[in-house]
Amino acid sequence: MRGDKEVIKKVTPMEIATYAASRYCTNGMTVFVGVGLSLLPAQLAQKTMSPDITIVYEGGSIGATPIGRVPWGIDDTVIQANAECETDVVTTLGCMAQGGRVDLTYLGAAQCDRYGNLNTTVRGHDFMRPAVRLPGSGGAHDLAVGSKNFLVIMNHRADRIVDRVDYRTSPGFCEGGRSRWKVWHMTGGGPAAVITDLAVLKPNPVNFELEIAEVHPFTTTEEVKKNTGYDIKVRPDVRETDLPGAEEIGIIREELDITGDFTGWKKLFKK
Amino acid sequence: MRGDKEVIKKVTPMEIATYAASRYCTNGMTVFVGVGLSLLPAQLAQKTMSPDITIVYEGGSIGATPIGRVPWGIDDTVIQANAECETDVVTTLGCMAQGGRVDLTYLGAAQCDRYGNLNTTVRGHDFMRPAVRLPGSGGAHDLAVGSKNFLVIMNHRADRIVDRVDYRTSPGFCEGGRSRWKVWHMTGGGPAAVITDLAVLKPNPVNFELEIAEVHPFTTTEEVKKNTGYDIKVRPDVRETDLPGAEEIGIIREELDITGDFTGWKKLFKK
Amino acid sequence: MTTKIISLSDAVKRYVKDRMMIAGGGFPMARQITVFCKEILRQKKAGTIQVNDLFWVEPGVGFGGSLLVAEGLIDSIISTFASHERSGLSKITRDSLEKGMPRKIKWEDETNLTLNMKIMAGALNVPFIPANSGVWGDIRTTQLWDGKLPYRKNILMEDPYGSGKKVALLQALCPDLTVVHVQMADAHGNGIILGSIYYDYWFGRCGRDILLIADHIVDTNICRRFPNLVAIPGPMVSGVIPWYLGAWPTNSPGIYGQDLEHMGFFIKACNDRNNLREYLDRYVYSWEGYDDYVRLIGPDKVKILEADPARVLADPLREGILPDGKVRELLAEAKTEKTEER
Amino acid sequence: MTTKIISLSDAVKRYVKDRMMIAGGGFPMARQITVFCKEILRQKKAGTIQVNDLFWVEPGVGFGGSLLVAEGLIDSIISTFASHERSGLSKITRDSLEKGMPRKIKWEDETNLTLNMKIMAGALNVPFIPANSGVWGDIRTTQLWDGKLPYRKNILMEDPYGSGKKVALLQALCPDLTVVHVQMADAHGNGIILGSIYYDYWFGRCGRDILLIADHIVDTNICRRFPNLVAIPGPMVSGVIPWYLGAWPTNSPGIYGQDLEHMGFFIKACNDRNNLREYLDRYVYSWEGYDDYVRLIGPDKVKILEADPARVLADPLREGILPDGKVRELLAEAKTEKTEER
Repeated sequence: MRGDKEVIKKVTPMEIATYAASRYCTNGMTVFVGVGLSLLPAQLAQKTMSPDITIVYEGGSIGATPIGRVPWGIDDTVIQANAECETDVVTTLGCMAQGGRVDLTYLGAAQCDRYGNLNTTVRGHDFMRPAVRLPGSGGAHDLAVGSKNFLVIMNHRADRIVDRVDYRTSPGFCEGGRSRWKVWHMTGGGPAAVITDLAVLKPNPVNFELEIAEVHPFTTTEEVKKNTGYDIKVRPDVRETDLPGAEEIGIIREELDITGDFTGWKKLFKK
Repeated sequence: MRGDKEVIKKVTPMEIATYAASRYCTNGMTVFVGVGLSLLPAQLAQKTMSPDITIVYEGGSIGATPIGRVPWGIDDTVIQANAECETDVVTTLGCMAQGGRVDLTYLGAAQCDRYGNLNTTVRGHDFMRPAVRLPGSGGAHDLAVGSKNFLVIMNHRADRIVDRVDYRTSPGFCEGGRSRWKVWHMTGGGPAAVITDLAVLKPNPVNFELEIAEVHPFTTTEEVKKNTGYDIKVRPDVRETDLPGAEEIGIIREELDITGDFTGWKKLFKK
Repeated sequence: MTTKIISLSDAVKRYVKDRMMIAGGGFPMARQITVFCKEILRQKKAGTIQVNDLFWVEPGVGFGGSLLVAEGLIDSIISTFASHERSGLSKITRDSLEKGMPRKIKWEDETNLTLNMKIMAGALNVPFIPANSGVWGDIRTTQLWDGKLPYRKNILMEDPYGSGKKVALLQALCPDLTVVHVQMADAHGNGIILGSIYYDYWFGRCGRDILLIADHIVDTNICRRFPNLVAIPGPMVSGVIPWYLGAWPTNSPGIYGQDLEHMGFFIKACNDRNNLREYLDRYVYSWEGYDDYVRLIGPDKVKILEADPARVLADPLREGILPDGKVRELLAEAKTEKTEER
Repeated sequence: MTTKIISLSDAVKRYVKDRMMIAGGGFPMARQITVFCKEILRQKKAGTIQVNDLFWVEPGVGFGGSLLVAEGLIDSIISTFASHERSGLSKITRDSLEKGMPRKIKWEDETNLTLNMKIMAGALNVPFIPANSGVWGDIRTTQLWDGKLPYRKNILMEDPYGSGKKVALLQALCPDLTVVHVQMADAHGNGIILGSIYYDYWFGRCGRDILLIADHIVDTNICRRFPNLVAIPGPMVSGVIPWYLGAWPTNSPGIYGQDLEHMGFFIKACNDRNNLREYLDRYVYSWEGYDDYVRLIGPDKVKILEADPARVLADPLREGILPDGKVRELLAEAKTEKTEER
């Protein structure tokens, strides 16, 4: 199926990203998810290769399998309706994330810098009077600090994958190198990858700068670089991102994103 | 009934102490109780003049009215059987006691010094190899620090009401004067009274040393002084301790201390 | 035991003061103290209370807080999140933060862990608490206060026990008034929460006064049967306000779901000042009393909201719900008692 | 999901190591991890584990801890209380503390709040936590450790935010192994506690490994019906040991009451070394397997203990209890999985 133009035409960039992100989820993991796009990969993994994961929502729901539809927020009653355990934010973000018991977290972001630091708070440099106010941290900062690893899922534009973020909401590799651990004493491992609608970026193991590791089939390294706000390096072993198979596509469209709001798959079929 | 020798003969010192202690409990109060003797006054108050109190056990039981018999410990199922709320020790001793939400606490003690500091840990001065090991603090220290006031109920002997305790388990007025608040920053008010089988001791409002405020009817100021391990002052307005009435005696013997284990009332009727 | 039941209007009259720090429980879409916020606005308009320049504490500024922002009652916010979940930020919050409309509000930025732990420190009555969050980044240093507010940002400290670890000391936060919407509460103030607890374990233990808004008043005997479901112990609570659907349009798991239709309507209304004015007139100011309030939601809508998948959570407790008549009696008693107190 | 069910003997074999720090949940008369302590002694005697010099953490050294003290397995204790409630101190604890019999144990003295908050700090993965308790008195300064143990006593500090308040910084404590007896747990590790929680909210969130001993294994669906009764979330837990009456002779509210008769018998036996030897031989070492263990308690006694006033607390959950046959199947599956892991 790889490279099959017919399949590529029928798969959206965000479906590719969802599939790529889902593959970081392996059996036995405790996984934190937010809403929207960040909700899909863990659910896709659970329904395919990794049924044995525990999904946690920071509000306190543990082991829930949302029923009826995709949740509108992490506090939606479709989540609350069948959680195994309901607890509080200090337990999820304090004892679990800060306590080093979270294996993987999915985070969204408005901006991401070369070291994987995230901005979800404001656009513009005056926090007092921002150009655009964004939602804010919520628990993202805490999960970025404490989760053993996290994945960022976001759109790839030159003003979003940048040299410096307008506001440093959540830590990636901080100032690069081993600063995350040596200077800032964080317990978690930082971003394992930044997965966008164009590419998969991964940290360089020495300076921890994000590099192009995978490029989605419908685009090119040059296009990814053009859409990146800093002089991003291309890994020597850069490769094409794996495409989801028919099973995964089926689950995404028929079970997880029925309306197409998140992955935009319905647009493929518009005449 | 006051001074009536027939009544005095029929009332035990610990019944007098229980009644005296119960009168500090007024409607609307949140009251912490331990077990044994310290359990009786609050229950007596609740069944007589102050039905509107909330009794808390530090293990987490709130609003329980033990059923069937006097509890064997604060973790007895007769307490758990009908509590309004079950929570944890950080809530009871942290949020409630340390948080300044406890009005009154009943504490027992093996030793009490002139400033109302209590020892419930060891007899002898070598903690590593004590002459006698006692149970220890449990939550007593925390309640002595945080409760708005506390009452001590104990036996009156020269080696128990002393100049210096062998081990400083729970703070009364610390080194006297306003040291409790000025030096040690405690939120609670300290011991309102020390109620023994002989007398009621209350703190001097200036130096906060315990003084004889009331003397039980069957004894004398001289006897109390003889049984005290420091040169205790007698208040100019010293008076005789009030005796419980027929109602209170009835409740103690028929409802609270049916076996007589705590107040020893059954001995009165031995031939 | 003296009842802690109090009517919504009496509670707002008695506990809400000018310039106070108020914390609201729930999460953006869940157990918001909506009706309490509406009553603050209503009484301010009616002149029964004088209130301005509130210092607002909330996990994410949701529906209730937004209404206060819209009417300019809030001076400062300490929060972590400013969005109605998938609906995104309302124009209300954006306008006030980006353009100072209707007034500029100060926003102290926190994370869900740091803010909740500050409340935890307040509940435990200790001046600070250490955390690993809030050490790095702009959240640590953003400091908007003018020195008048009793609040300062994180001091860093190395572990004095020699681990070499650096932590942020988070300053304790203890609101003047904390209000939490719960599914059920008894007259002693025991609050039962079903579904996610969010911040409300610690909110329910922190505040000079803590009020509960309860969809249902229950017999204390149901607390005695399920004492471990009582998330907020009675002795922490100053008053219990009975108000079915008090969290609407947000959810109260076990009782009703979120009203996504109304949320969409509201978000849309926010985009235009005239529409917003109309919305406020209708949904905040037009109604009088409980029956009117429910009529505004609409009986058909109520039925839809009650047919929620999480409704099963409350089933074992439903037998303890006091009938409306009994709740009205309790409210009448409370009224008498309060009058006698004066 | 992979089952976390593990047999008592496998759990002790796998998790109990020489010189480790073990925390035991419950309170002196409630939900003691009795059968776990017995199994440690049994396996040590059988030579299947090597274990000595344990560092024992418990709110009050109760029944289980006393057995370990009696057999000289404990080197150090951090605790607040050394008494079996109204029965007072057992001769075991007194002899070891007063006379060094059978060996001298080091006792680090805490209060119920300071010890629980140290565990809280451990759960939150911060190096210390401030408190108002532990500032004054001998508990603050008593410091028995020889420098080898990773534990130090309270450093005092003034509030850096300028309140002038002085607090004790309590050093975090995180046991190598925490064991909590719960009434019910499912195969995912969700632990349901009924009645007082004591330290177990924080014990259930703190420990390199956390094990539950459950009187009953329940279907996960009952957790989904009562998710707010799950006091210990599954992801915190490494293993669940099914053992009905595992807390005997202490209580497990909702399931059985305390066996005061047996406690009296035990306390009396402690007064004489020969009687104590006999007691240990019979109640710790004589039995083989679960049926034998229950036979030792006696079916009539079990009936009496089950007829407890707190039994109502578990009634709404009883339909979720898995039958013995199903639990045996789960244990057999666990055995196979564990074998395959090697």
